[in-house]
Formats: sequence, structure tokens, C-alpha cells
Amino acid sequence: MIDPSNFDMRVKFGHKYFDSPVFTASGCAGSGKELSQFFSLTELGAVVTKSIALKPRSGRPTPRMAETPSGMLNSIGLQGPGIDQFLEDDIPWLVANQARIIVSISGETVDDYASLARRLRVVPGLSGIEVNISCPNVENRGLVFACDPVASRDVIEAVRRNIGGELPIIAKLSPDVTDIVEIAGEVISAGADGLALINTLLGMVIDIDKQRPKLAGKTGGLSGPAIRPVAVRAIYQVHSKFKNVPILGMGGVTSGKDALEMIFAGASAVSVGTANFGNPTAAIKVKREIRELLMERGFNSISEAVGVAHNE
Amino acid sequence: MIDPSNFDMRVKFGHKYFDSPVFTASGCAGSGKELSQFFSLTELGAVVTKSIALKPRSGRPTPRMAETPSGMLNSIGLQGPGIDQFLEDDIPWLVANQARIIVSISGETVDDYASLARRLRVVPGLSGIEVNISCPNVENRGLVFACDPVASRDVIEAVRRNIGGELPIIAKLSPDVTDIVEIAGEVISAGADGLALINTLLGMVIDIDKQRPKLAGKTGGLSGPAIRPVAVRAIYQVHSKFKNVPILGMGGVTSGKDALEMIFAGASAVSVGTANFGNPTAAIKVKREIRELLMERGFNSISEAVGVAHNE
Amino acid sequence: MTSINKKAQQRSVEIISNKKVGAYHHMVFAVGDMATFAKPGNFVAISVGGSNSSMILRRAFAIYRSSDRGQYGGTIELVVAPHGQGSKWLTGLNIHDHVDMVGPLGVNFGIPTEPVNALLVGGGYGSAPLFGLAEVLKERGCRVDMILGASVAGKIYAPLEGKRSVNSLTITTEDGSTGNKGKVTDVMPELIKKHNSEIIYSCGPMPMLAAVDNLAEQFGLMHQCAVEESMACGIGVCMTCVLPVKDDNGVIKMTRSCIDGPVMDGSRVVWNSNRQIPEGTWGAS
Amino acid sequence: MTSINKKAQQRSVEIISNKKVGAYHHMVFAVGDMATFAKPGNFVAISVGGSNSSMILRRAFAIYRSSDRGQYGGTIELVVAPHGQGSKWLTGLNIHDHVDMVGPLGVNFGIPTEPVNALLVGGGYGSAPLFGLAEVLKERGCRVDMILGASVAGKIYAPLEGKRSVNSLTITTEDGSTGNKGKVTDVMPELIKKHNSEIIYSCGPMPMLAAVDNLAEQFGLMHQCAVEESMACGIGVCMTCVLPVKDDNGVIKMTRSCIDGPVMDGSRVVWNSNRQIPEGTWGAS
Ligand SMILES: Cc1cc2nc3c(=O)[nH]c(=O)nc-3n(C[C@H](O)[C@H](O)[C@H](O)COP(=O)(O)OP(=O)(O)OC[C@H]3O[C@@H](n4cnc5c(N)ncnc54)[C@H](O)[C@@H]3O)c2cc1C
Ligand SMILES: Cc1cc2nc3c(=O)[nH]c(=O)nc-3n(C[C@H](O)[C@H](O)[C@H](O)COP(=O)(O)OP(=O)(O)OC[C@H]3O[C@@H](n4cnc5c(N)ncnc54)[C@H](O)[C@@H]3O)c2cc1C
Ligand SMILES: Cc1cc2nc3c(=O)[nH]c(=O)nc-3n(C[C@H](O)[C@H](O)[C@H](O)COP(=O)(O)O)c2cc1C
Ligand SMILES: Cc1cc2nc3c(=O)[nH]c(=O)nc-3n(C[C@H](O)[C@H](O)[C@H](O)COP(=O)(O)O)c2cc1C
Ligand code: FES
Ligand code: FES
Repeated sequence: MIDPSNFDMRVKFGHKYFDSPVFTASGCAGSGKELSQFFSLTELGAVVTKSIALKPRSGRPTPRMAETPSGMLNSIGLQGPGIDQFLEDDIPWLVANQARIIVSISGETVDDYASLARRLRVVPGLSGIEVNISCPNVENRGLVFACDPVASRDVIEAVRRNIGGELPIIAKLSPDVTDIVEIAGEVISAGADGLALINTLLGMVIDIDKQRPKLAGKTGGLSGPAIRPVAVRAIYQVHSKFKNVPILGMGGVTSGKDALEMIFAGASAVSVGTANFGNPTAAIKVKREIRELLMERGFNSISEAVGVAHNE
Repeated sequence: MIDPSNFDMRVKFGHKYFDSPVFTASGCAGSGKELSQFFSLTELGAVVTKSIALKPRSGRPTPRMAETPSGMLNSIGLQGPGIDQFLEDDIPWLVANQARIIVSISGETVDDYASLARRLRVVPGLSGIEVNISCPNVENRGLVFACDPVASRDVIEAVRRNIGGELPIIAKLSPDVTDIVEIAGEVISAGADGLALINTLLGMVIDIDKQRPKLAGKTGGLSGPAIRPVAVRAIYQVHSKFKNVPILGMGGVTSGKDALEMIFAGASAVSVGTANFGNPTAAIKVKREIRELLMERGFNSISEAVGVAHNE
Repeated sequence: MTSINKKAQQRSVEIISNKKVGAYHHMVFAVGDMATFAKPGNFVAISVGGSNSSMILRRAFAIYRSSDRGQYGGTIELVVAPHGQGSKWLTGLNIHDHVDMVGPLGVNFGIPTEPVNALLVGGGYGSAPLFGLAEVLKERGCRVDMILGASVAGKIYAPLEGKRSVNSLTITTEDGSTGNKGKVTDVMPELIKKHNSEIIYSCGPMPMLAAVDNLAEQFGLMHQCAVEESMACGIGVCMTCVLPVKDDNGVIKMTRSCIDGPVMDGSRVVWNSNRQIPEGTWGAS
Repeated sequence: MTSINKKAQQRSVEIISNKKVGAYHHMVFAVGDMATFAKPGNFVAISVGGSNSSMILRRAFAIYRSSDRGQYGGTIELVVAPHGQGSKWLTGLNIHDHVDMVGPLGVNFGIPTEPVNALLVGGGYGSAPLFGLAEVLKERGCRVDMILGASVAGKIYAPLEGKRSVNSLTITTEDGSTGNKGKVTDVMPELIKKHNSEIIYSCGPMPMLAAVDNLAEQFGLMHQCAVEESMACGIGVCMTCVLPVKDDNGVIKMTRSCIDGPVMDGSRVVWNSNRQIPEGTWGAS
């Protein structure tokens, strides 16, 4: 076995290299600051920030969460301070603390995404943009962008045009579609450098005492280990078709084993989301275990391991 | 509280009444016989038989299953004896044992479904047909019928034409679609008397030691408590739109509480699937608990409770 | 006045006592120097269900008492109601079992710099953090009066040693099975007047806190309350535990109760907004 | 010859002993009259992980011994390898803990009507059901020779009282740490000849069973083997546990190992078909 320090953990999205294949998932790591009391953010491949909109958003009323078997529902409704304050408060802190930053953006119209990209283009210290297209498109009856191949393409094209060639674009897809490979194809041809797979599944819990949906927002996003088989399947299907497009895998990653499933299925890196809630140091554990497990299996780098489950 | 014996457990699909709102899910109760050593099948609303095809099918190679967090993947591949032997062996036994029978059918072409419906039309002792449209359509690049509104409609129309007006048709939908309400609309207008929601979600597990998909068939269907929030959401969405179409809810029902979530969301009855594997008497437990929980909440019948979570 | 505890640790801690007291379990954990940083109002978050658990979220518990030295080194004590799956699992554990604990978390109760007359109001297990608070207040020379309320006698948590740290203790139960029949707010006005209360501290169910705050406002008193919202993470990263709270400029913001709370200035909280974003909230659409 | 056990029960059973023996745990359960119906070759299916478990499927275990009377009433004994999450949970339980057990399940070993010379071949914990079988065969006047194989000494399960019920016991380990170095099939031919074996019974990993069957065929001997396939239900309702087996007419069918097995006629099983449906299988496309 090689010396652990020689194991190559680097991964690449677009033109950017990241020193670790473990990222935090958008919306599951606050502004980064909160986790930094448990470990140094420089341990992460990158902090993916909570999806930010142009304007401040109050988010949805509470209850915003419900625990489910091996998972949870959330309905935060993209609460956030809006891009201005975000750039004023959160980014400088992350930069000062030497964290690698991927900014997740969300919009209600294609123009929103374009404006956000223009704002971010000039911000120093960023390593990428994750485009959360699991948002309702107000110009099309609230139909979620990610559920519509044309809308998905339009958003990514708009971001590509406005962000310039520097920052890698990672398009984050929803599993709630008939054909995720089709959507992946659209966003790739629209200029995405990588894909984030998967966002949450739409779910609902009924409070049997109140006889109403448990969440104030009625439906919510299902995350956690319960959805991991769906994530692994999505990663496998998309990697099958688009071998050269790096995938940021997510959905129920809590351990190195889970991460390995995704890497072998075709992910170049993984994001840790819900697992942070149960274990503030989950990302660090996942990173350590990935290295151990891959070394035990004779790999010398992450990149060697990506997609091996597709070999005949 | 009313006397338990006065609690009205009857549910109706099409013209048929069933004495209990708890059915067994297709493919999760063998031929019925196997469960009968644990309880009398007359306790069930109906036995929904394993989806039967025209011809014998060997099914997929093994491994056919993988346990997942609060769920499992299966890839049985519709193993079965074909309609002839099924009608010769399984149906007479169920009839002799006074079980109510819903036959689940599966096909590779619209014609297959039509032929199956014609065969079943003349069989005495049946109480309904569940049409499993989560099958690859060989005439359309293997695209699953249930993922295509047109194909879904074609199948149900063909079954309706061939089954006559007597037997209720329950169309079983897949959650792996962008818009399940749209598919529901198509099959209802094509003549479905009820809907079975939901079939399994497509998933995958990678065996990190073999570095290959764990299932021989690579992908499999995800079932069990993990998917319950997705099932409840699908039931809620469809019931919102089609209040008068009875829904047979399923997906991770293991207790009366789980069943109540579905009933409040809009299901008229529930099927117990994967829970039978962990607990052979799960269906009986669910039935007992549904009655207890609804009575505690002041209901006098199942039908009063259907969809109450939609009230303002 | 109040400040967030930045000393949170995550560690496997041993149960050294687990006793049923009325409707609750009083549980003691050997936590090492986690105890050193715990202040009244802080809470801990515990993983439940064991290593194969289908429950992926931690459960939050207010710290009842903490002590940084003793037979077992530092200890933290909790009062746990066996309510649902998670708390039943926890209260069912045995001495020497270990649990994964993160703490101390959240904003603690603010302590006045001058001796004042304080009224502490607790509902159910909400009394837990108030005893530790009472001790600190007494040390600072405050007068401490306490009201504890619950639906029935068994749900009043008021251990002997706790009673010693207060000047007066009034108990209310909704069924009258012990103390005064009624709610805490039925006896509050009289006690405020009698003891000349200057500040109110409260902890308990949200409707109770709202009612207490209403009285605090009527009497023009400061009110620090420890709120309880559903928490997925307890450490500020998930945004599930929010409630509408006015900031320094009077702007209502959906504010995290785990990290900007649980202790909050009652007059800032927008009460009774259940399942709605109050009008005028920052970013409301 | 063999027949499915139709007396399956589901019940909560108490652990009355749990001892580590080499790499395994020997566990005894008080099962009431479930024991009465258990025959060598039957298995039980146990829920694992407790009431909040994320593991929703039972684990199957071959019955090592059963006894219908004694200090604790009927008992069933198992030999459990702490392998993954489920079995580690089970072997980690204490005396007086309860588990939910379904059994006895499956087809038992067929017992010849005449006294014959039987060779019993076990791999790893696969030896478990063979000791009970040996006792029954001895009672019927058979000669019983046994071969047990494993990778290392610690994985040979051969308790003293078990040894007494056989005429000879040969042990093989792959690393030679005890007994003969090599595999069970290395010593089989010699023993078959020496003891004039007329029937082979086997239980162990599938590749071992395949190799044993190969020899049984070469020597023209009957071979009853207890197969082990992944089982989701154990009671015949899920179709996950199938393997290709020839029926009476020689037609290959995907056959459930839980209900049409685990004991099968080795000559009927289509071995080494891993991850493929053998050509000619009924219903293959
Ligand atoms: C700051 C804070 C302090 C607390 N202090 C105590 C205490 O001292 N003693 C005590 O017994 N309990 C306390 N609780 C409540 C405790 O965290 C659990 O919610 C409670 O034990 C029920 O959990 P359960 O698993 O038994 O119930 P379940 O009904 O099975 O689970 C409740 C679900 O809701 C979530 N949840 C968390 N908090 C709440 C809440 N407040 N209301 C509704 N759901 C919630 C849980 O994560 C879980 O998903 C406190 C909660 C908070 C937020
Ligand atoms: C008929 C039969 C008899 C058995 N007898 C014994 C015995 O006497 N002693 C013993 O220690 N074990 C026995 N096993 C194996 C046992 O059932 C478990 O598979 C084993 O304990 C591993 O489970 P786990 O939860 O620890 O491992 P995990 O790896 O966490 O789980 C294994 C997963 O595979 C499934 N599975 C079930 N059987 C198998 C299998 N054979 N191979 C692979 N996966 C499987 C389980 O349901 C689970 O989903 C037997 C299995 C069968 C089918
Ligand atoms: C509380 C919560 C908030 C989330 N917020 C966002 C978000 O703002 N933007 C986004 O793209 N995804 C968001 N997600 C989805 C996660 O980033 C991730 O894709 C998903 O939860 C699956 O991964 P996990 O199972 O590891 O959490 C959120 C998830 C949770 C649980
Ligand atoms: C092993 C297995 C086999 C199944 N076979 C079928 C089938 O033949 N036809 C069908 O319509 N659904 C089949 N299903 C799906 C179930 O009927 C049910 O829709 C699904 O599993 C969700 O319910 P559950 O979580 O209660 O199992 C099968 C599910 C499992 C687990
Ligand atoms: S509980 Fe997660 S932010 Fe407060
Ligand atoms: S394990 Fe389910 S049929 Fe055999």
C-alpha cells in the first residue's frame, strides 16, 4: 500500500482543482462559519454555500422539517439574505478563513440566474458556481426548472454567458424527473462543466394527530440515507452516458462506504448534506474513510476509482 | 367511541366492495398460499397477486436484492409461470380458500395487456385487475409504459376494452416521472376505476468490494419505509386533483400510523408489500391498528377518513 | 447580554445515572470538560437509536445542571420526558451505556449585573434549566421566585435540592392534582406584585411562553425565554428551527433558535405566527 | 424425501445463552413449542437492529440444535458469525434480551429409511446444522463421518458434544492452522473410499457446495446440500432467494431456496450460474 500522504485526493471541475473530494452540500452547512468550530474548513474540497437569490427571502413558515425513516423532509424555502448581503458578510469571512468556495445560486426566472452570475463574475476568491435549478419558474406556472429540459438549458446558458469562462459551472439536477439523463445532456450542451446529483426528492409527511401535512409548506425535500440508492442510480446512469463530465455526488452520504458507492458509480467528488445534522464532523469522517477504503483496494488516487463499477 | 364491530372498514373500487382496507402488494405475497400459514387470507381486503405475464418468465439472475437504509432494492424481473399455469394453479387455490383476488398483470406490448384482460374476463372469482405498467415497452425502445402518458393511456384503454364493464381496473403508477398527476389523468380518462400508488423507485447499490452493482440486473426497485414520504406525496397530489377516484396507497406501510398517513392524504385502502418480509403478519397488524387509530380519532368508517388532510 | 456558546464539543459520553422521577427521567452523563463551558440555558444534542438507527437526527435537551468536578469528572444532567421514539430509546438506556453528545449549544440566559427580583416560570420539563439559573441568580444576590406548571402533578419536575435554591415556589396544574388548579399565568400577576419581580425568565411549551410574554409586556418587565422549535441540526446549519424575531432595528427576521437562541428576548419574538410568515418579515414575498 | 416445514410460527423469544466460540457465537433461545417442529436443515429468521432499526429484513440462521424440553422449555440453538451489521447486533445482545423469530422454516434434510454410510461436509458455520443431522442419522443406525473446513482454525465450529455424535471427524483449513491444510474437497475422495460413503450431506458457502457436488457426481453418490442465497423474506413470498434447479422433468426453474430449500438435491442444482440465467431455463428470454 502506498503512503497515505501520497494518495492523490485531488479532483477537478472545469479548470479548477480541489484538494479533497468531499464538499458540503448546499443548505446543509450554513454559511460555513457554524461548522468551523468543529473542524477547519480548509479540510473540505469546498464549502458549497446555501443557495442564494437576488433578494432577501424569508423562506417558508415552520414546521420546516419532519424526520422520516433514515431520512428527513425539509421545506426551508431558500431562506437567505439576498446576494448583496451575502457578498458583504459570508464571502469575506470564508475567504479570510481560506475556505474554497462554490456559490450556489437560485432564481425565479432565467434573468435572475443571469444577474446572479454577473454579480459573481467579479467576486474574487470563488472556485465555482453550483446552479440550483430545483426552483419554481415563476414565468412558467411555477414549474420547477430542473423538471423541464428547455428551462434547464436556458438557465445554464444564461449563467454560462454571464459568468465568463473562468469559473466552473456545476448544474444541480433534480431526481424528480422521468429521464435525468436527458436533462443532464441539455445542461452539458448548454455549458455546464459538471453536474451535482442529486437534489432532494419531493415528499410529504402527514401529522396523524393534526390530520394535516406536517410541514407548513405541505411538501418538502427528502434527503438522507433513504435516498442514496436513487442518487447512486442517477449518478450511474448519467456517468454511463457522459463519461467525461465530472459529477458531484450527493444524497445520503454519511460514511466513506457511501461515498465509494458514488465514486465507483461515476462521481468525482461527493457532497455531505443531511449527515452534518446528525454528526457535525461527518465530512471529515467521510474524507478519512474514502482514503482508507480506496487505499485498501489498491487505488492510488480518487480519479482512478471514478466509475469503475461500469467496467465489464 | 363506537363499538369496534360497528366500525365500517369497507372500501370500494369500481363496483366492488372489499371488507378490509388492507391488501397485500403485488409481488410481496407470493401466490397467497405462503402467507396463509400465518393468518387467514379472508382477513385481507384482497390478495393482489404477483404481476403475471402471458408467457412463463424466468426473471432476472441473482443477486436480486440489496438491503438499503430503511428499504430494499429488488430486481425480480417479473418471474412467473405465465397466465395459463397461473390460472390453473394459483387462482383455484385462492378461490377455494375464499380469498378476494385482484390479479396484477404485466406486459411487454399493449397487445399483451389486451390478451391478458381477455383471458381474465371469463375467470370466475376475481374482484379486480391491477395493471402494472411499470414494465418496459418492447415496441418503444424499452421505455417503461408508466413513464409515458400516451403508452399508459393505451394500455389502460386496451384493458378496459377487453375486460368488459364488470371488473374494476386499478392502474398502478410509477413515481419515477416528472408529473404523476398527468399520468393519473391519462389513465383515468382511459377508463381506470382506481389507482395504485406507488410502485418502486428506480435505485442502485454498488458492492464496494466487488466494485460492481450489487444486483445482477444492476438497477432495482426501491421499496420500504424509506420511500413512504414519496408515496404520501404522490397520493396527496393525485387525490387533490381527482377526488372521486379511489387510490390504493402503498410504499413502506408497516403500521397503522403509516396507513393513516396515506388514508388522510387520500388513499381509500393500502397495500402492504415489503413489510411482509420483515413481519409475516404485518397486514393483520396494519388492519388492527388502522381501526384503533381511526376510532381513537372519532371516525366511524374508513371512508370518512379518506383525504381529510386536504381540508382547510 | 446573552451570547452564543462557541465551545461546543462532540463526544461519546457515559451514562452514570438514569432515574425515573414522576413523568421524567433524570439522567446524568460523564462529559469531561464539556461541563466546564455549560451555562444555564444551553442545551445538548444527542444521537438516538444506536448505530443502526433509522432516526438520523439528534434530539435536543436543555441542560438541567452541570458540574465540572466530582467523582466522575465533569457531568451534565438532563430531565428527559419519554415522549416519542427517540426519547424513549434514550430513557431506556442503562448505566455505563454511551451516547454521542454535542454541546453545550446555544445562547444562555443573561444574568443581570445588579441583584434584582427574578421570577422564573417553567412548564413541564421546561423547569429543567431554571434550577441551574436560580443558583446563579442567587449567587449574584437576586431574589428568585419560581412558578412551575404542568397538566398533572407527575409532570411537575421540582426536585428537593432545586427547591432550596429559590425563595418561593408556586406550583400549578391544570387538573389541580397538586398546587393551584390552573395555568402558570393565572398566578403570575399576583406573584409579580407580591415579590416585586423585575425580570422574568421562562422555559416551556411555546403557547405558555407566549402567554407569559403577554403578561411581561403588561407589567413592563424584561422577559428572557428559552424557546423550543423543531431542530434538525442544533448547530445552526439547517435553518429548520427558525421563528420570527425582531432584530435591533425592529425588522422581523426568521431567526434560528438553536444558535441565536434558545434563549431570546421575549419582547422581540413574534408570537402566535404558527404556520405563517408574519407580514412585514424581511424577505417575505 | 424432503418436505417443507408448514409449522412456522412467529414469536418473541428470549436469549438464554450467548457464548463466543472461536470466530462464532453459540446462542440459545427459549422458543417454546417452536422447537418441537424443528428438524435438521430447517432455519429461523430473526429481526435485527431493534425497534428503530434501519435494517428492515430478517436474517436467516440454520438451526444448530433444538430441544423440546429442558430447564427453559423448548430451545433452539444457533451458531452466528458476527459478519455485518445485523449479525453483529445479534451477537451483541445479552441474556434475557428478546428477539422476534420466525421458524422453523424451509425444507429439512431427508433421512434414509435404511442405515447407510453418510458423509457430512460443512464449511465455516455451515457445520451448524450437521451436528443435529448426525444425531438423527446415528439414531437410525447410520455410520456418520464428518469433514469440516474453513479458512482458519478459529472458523471451524466443532464443539465437543458434537464430535461425539460422529464416527470420524476430519478437519481442513486453508492456512493449515489446524487439521489438514487445504479444502474439504481435497480429503473427500479418500474418505469416501475409506468409509464406503453412500450419501453426502453438505452445508456451507455456495462454491464449496458446488465442488462437493462435483465429487458426489464423480462417485455417483446422492448429495443433499443446504444452499445459502440472499433471502429477503425467508417465507416464500419475495422471489429473491432463487437459484436454478431442475425439476422432476429436468426443466430448469428459478427455485426459491427458502421454501423449496435450503436443502436441495445437489444433482438438481445448476451450479456456477452466478449472475446469469442458465440457458434453457423455463421462461428465459
Ligand atoms: C432547545 C430544546 C430543548 C429541549 N429540552 C428538552 C428537555 O429538557 N427534556 C425533554 O424531554 N425534551 C426536550 N426537548 C425536546 C426533545 O428534543 C425531543 O423533541 C423530544 O424528546 C421528542 O423526541 P422523540 O424522538 O422522543 O419524539 P419523536 O416524536 O419521535 O420525534 C420528534 C421529532 O421532531 C423533532 N423535534 C425536535 N424538537 C422538537 C420539538 N420541540 N417539537 C417537535 N418535534 C421536535 C425531532 O428531531 C424528531 O424528528 C427539547 C427540544 C429543544 C429544541
Ligand atoms: C438459509 C440460511 C442459513 C444461514 N445460516 C447462518 C448461520 O447458521 N450462521 C450465520 O452466521 N449466518 C447464517 N446465514 C447468513 C445470515 O443470514 C446473514 O446473511 C449473515 O449473518 C450476514 O448478515 P449481516 O446483517 O451481519 O450482514 P450484512 O452484510 O449487513 O447484511 C447482509 C445482507 O444480505 C442479506 N443476506 C442474507 N443472506 C445472505 C447471504 N447468504 N449472503 C449475502 N447476503 C445475505 C441480508 O438480509 C442483508 O440484507 C444464513 C443465511 C441463510 C440464507
Ligand atoms: C435542510 C436542507 C436545506 C437544503 N437547502 C438547499 C439549497 O439551498 N440549495 C440546494 O441546491 N440544495 C439544498 N438542499 C439539498 C442538499 O444540498 C442535497 O442535495 C440533498 O439534501 C441530498 O443530500 P443529503 O442526503 O446528503 O442531504 C438542502 C437540503 C436540506 C436537508
Ligand atoms: C420483491 C418485490 C417484488 C415486487 N413485484 C411486483 C410485481 O410483480 N408487480 C408490481 O406491480 N409491483 C411489484 N412490487 C412493488 C410492490 O407491489 C409495491 O408497489 C412497492 O414495493 C411499494 O410498496 P412497499 O414499500 O410496501 O413494498 C414488488 C416489490 C418487491 C419488494
Ligand atoms: S436546528 Fe439547524 S439551524 Fe437550528
Ligand atoms: S426469501 Fe423470499 S422467497 Fe425466499
